[in-house]
Amino acid sequence: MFKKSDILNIFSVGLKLFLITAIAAVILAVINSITKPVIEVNTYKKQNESMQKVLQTASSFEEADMSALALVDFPCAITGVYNGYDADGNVTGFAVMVSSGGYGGDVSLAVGIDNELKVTGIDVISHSETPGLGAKCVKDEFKGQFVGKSADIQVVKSGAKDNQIDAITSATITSRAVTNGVNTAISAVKFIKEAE
Amino acid sequence: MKEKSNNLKIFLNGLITENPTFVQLLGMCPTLAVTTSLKNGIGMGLSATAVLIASNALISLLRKIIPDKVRIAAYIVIIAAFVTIIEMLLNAYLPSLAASLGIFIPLIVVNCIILARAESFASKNTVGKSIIDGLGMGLGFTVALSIISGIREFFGAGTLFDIKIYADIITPPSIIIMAPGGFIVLGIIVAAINYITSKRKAGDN
Amino acid sequence: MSMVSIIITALFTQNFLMVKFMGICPFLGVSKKIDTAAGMGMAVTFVMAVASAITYFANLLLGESMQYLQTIVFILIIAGLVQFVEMFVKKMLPSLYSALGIYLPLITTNCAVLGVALLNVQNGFNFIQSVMYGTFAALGFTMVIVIFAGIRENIEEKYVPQSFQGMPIALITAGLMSIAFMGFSGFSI
Amino acid sequence: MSISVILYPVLIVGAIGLIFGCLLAFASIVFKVDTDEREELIVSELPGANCGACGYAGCSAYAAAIVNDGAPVNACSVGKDAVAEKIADIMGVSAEAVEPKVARVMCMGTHDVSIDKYEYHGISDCAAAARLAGGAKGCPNGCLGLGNCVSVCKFGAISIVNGVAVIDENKCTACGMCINKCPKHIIKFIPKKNKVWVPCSNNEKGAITKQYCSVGCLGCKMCEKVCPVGAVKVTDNFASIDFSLCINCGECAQKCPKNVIKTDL
Repeated sequence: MFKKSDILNIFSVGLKLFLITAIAAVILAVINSITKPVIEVNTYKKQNESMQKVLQTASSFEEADMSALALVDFPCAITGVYNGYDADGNVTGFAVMVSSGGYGGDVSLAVGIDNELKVTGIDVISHSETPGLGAKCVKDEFKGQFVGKSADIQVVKSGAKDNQIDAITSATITSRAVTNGVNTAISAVKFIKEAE
Repeated sequence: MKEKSNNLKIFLNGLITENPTFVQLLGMCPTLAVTTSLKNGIGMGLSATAVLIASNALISLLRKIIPDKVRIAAYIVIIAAFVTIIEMLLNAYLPSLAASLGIFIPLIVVNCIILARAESFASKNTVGKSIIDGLGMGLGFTVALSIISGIREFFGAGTLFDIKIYADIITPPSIIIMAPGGFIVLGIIVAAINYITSKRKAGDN
Repeated sequence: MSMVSIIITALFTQNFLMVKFMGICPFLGVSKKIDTAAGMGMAVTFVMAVASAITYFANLLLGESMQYLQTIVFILIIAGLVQFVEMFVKKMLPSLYSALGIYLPLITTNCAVLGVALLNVQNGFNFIQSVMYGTFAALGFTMVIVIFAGIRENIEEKYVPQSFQGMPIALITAGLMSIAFMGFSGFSI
Repeated sequence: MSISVILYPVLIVGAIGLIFGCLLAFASIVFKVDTDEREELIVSELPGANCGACGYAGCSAYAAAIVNDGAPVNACSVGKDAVAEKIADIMGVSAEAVEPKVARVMCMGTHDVSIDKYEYHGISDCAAAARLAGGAKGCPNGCLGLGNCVSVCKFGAISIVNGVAVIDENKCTACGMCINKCPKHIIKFIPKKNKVWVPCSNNEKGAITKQYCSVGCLGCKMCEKVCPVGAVKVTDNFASIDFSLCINCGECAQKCPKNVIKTDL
């Protein structure tokens, strides 16, 4: 049932599509290898900036050893822990990268913690919370509440006392997600300090 | 002269008479989801326009070579390649815009406008006309997106281009920014356009 | 994510149409009558299930270094798959084609199918989870489009102001439906 | 930029392209279905946006509907009149000259000639009544007379006379809304030129039909025998006329023992 011209036709069509896809792949591969380093630099710079913001006392950061955390099951995923060193090289605190499940998707945070396990500052690196509601977690009046707090911070609707913070109005899921992230970061640092 | 007016007609056709968002109601996925702020709306519109022009041009260039049986597959490969290139460039050189456009950059590939224009226009006309059509449709899409996102951002978040207007005075109804707002605002705009065109048509005859 | 929570998120909390805004073009276009809407739903379910399966393997093939090729490979597979299935069903099962096949060319330009493939990768699902998520996301799509078609059929007979007839009233109805779906948000098992 | 960084993507994407290219070409030969070439012509005219605004599931479905079951040529809201003209030339029919037809109710079982199974006091809606054992009327295919078709008819062409819907020929614009709305599906389109039709769709045996309706068709086939052009056929116990063959002679109406067949001569 296959005439010679049919087979020829099949291969010619197949070859044409192969050519189009192959050329597209080449262009993509070339551009990817050019832009890949630039993107890596961008993400590293962005991360460094936010670490700087959350741990003002430190000027340079170095990856801390996270072996102690491997066996502990934390509520939120920890993507990185960095020691913060000040100008003359002693450790002033830690910057912890943590990501916790928010309302619209993952909220990734940078949490600065000093040696007395107090929060020095937090910064939201990326989120997909609802604009106008959950998205308010990037604002300073919400983030500021965490500064100076220590382990297991609670979220309350309003009138927060000592170790509590006020949730963003009608965005309790996001507020709880951020708080869980911060609590996880503090407990992670506690484990690392005990392991030393 | 006839050539000139013909091109202008194609351009205006994309911009007003057959506006992809308000008249043809194509490209609904990004239109409803990304238009939460004017910055996003314009960003999305312009990146879609860039892809639309580039893909229209290349597809009309290759229209004789692409066999009809794999027509859709070939067009989608070309569009997908352009979208990935734009995605890489955006991530490398404009990271802030890339963060806010999120998952919608890859979804430009299946944005019905681009494939619809590729199939109904670019595959049948010369490169020059296709580029103009791409530009017209792209700008029509961008204008439509900006109108919708402007209204939604102003009423829903009380800001415009992230500049606070009445956001602190009264808390704006954030439902307009959320999912349902997109549908309702677009529905009202299309109704208004129907009303205007029917008034204008009544005025003509 | 456990199986049940995948089903619940795919059907309700992250419904592809009402919350994630994917697949709106066919949702508005093909929802004039319940039977065409149901046909579209079934076709989308079939394609999304098969596409989730195949794109899972394609992603394994790409591995870590070539993640940037995801979009082009996925969409190529979906387009090729849909066109092949359409020809196959048109020839081999004409009765099925008359009910289901005519929607297949529409599905290549459906944001939901590529969306589910990309989300499977982003959520890091294994094979079974991907197929489950693809199938139930499509069932969520079908559920919403059939309900919407039912409402639109009813609106057809009621009085609607002249400039609101057709698409505007459909859009506003969809808006009200998505308010209802917001009731599911933040609900998880 | 080592070679493998370029080579692997080209191989993978190219291979997938090649596989699908051959597969689709192979499929288009093996699965060749001879469609009406007018359909392809129409699809090429349509904008190809597959938006579904014409009420069909995309352009190819709409083209098939035009060619096979005579869908209106001007339903494409995107292409508007420009596309409508082109399709009309392809189909060789002028955009408006569709054969005029009128909707008629296939039942005459008014209260005085038919008996009810039970007294119905529910909501006055045919669809609701039809759910209760097929409605109050004795005949399973009879008109329930609760006015769903009346409420849906935008032209006021339908009225309920003594428990049965009657359609006024002059006001009816053949929009078809009543046909979809009737839960018993007994409203049918009949070309205006046909003056003879069988207003009954009872598919039960004559002996049973007699028990609950005195104007029901018993399927006695008298009309089938006497029709000069063989236009009348009795299928599942009731007569139906092929309107393309019928010459409006009215023979069947005279011979029908229960004078069920209605004429408008």
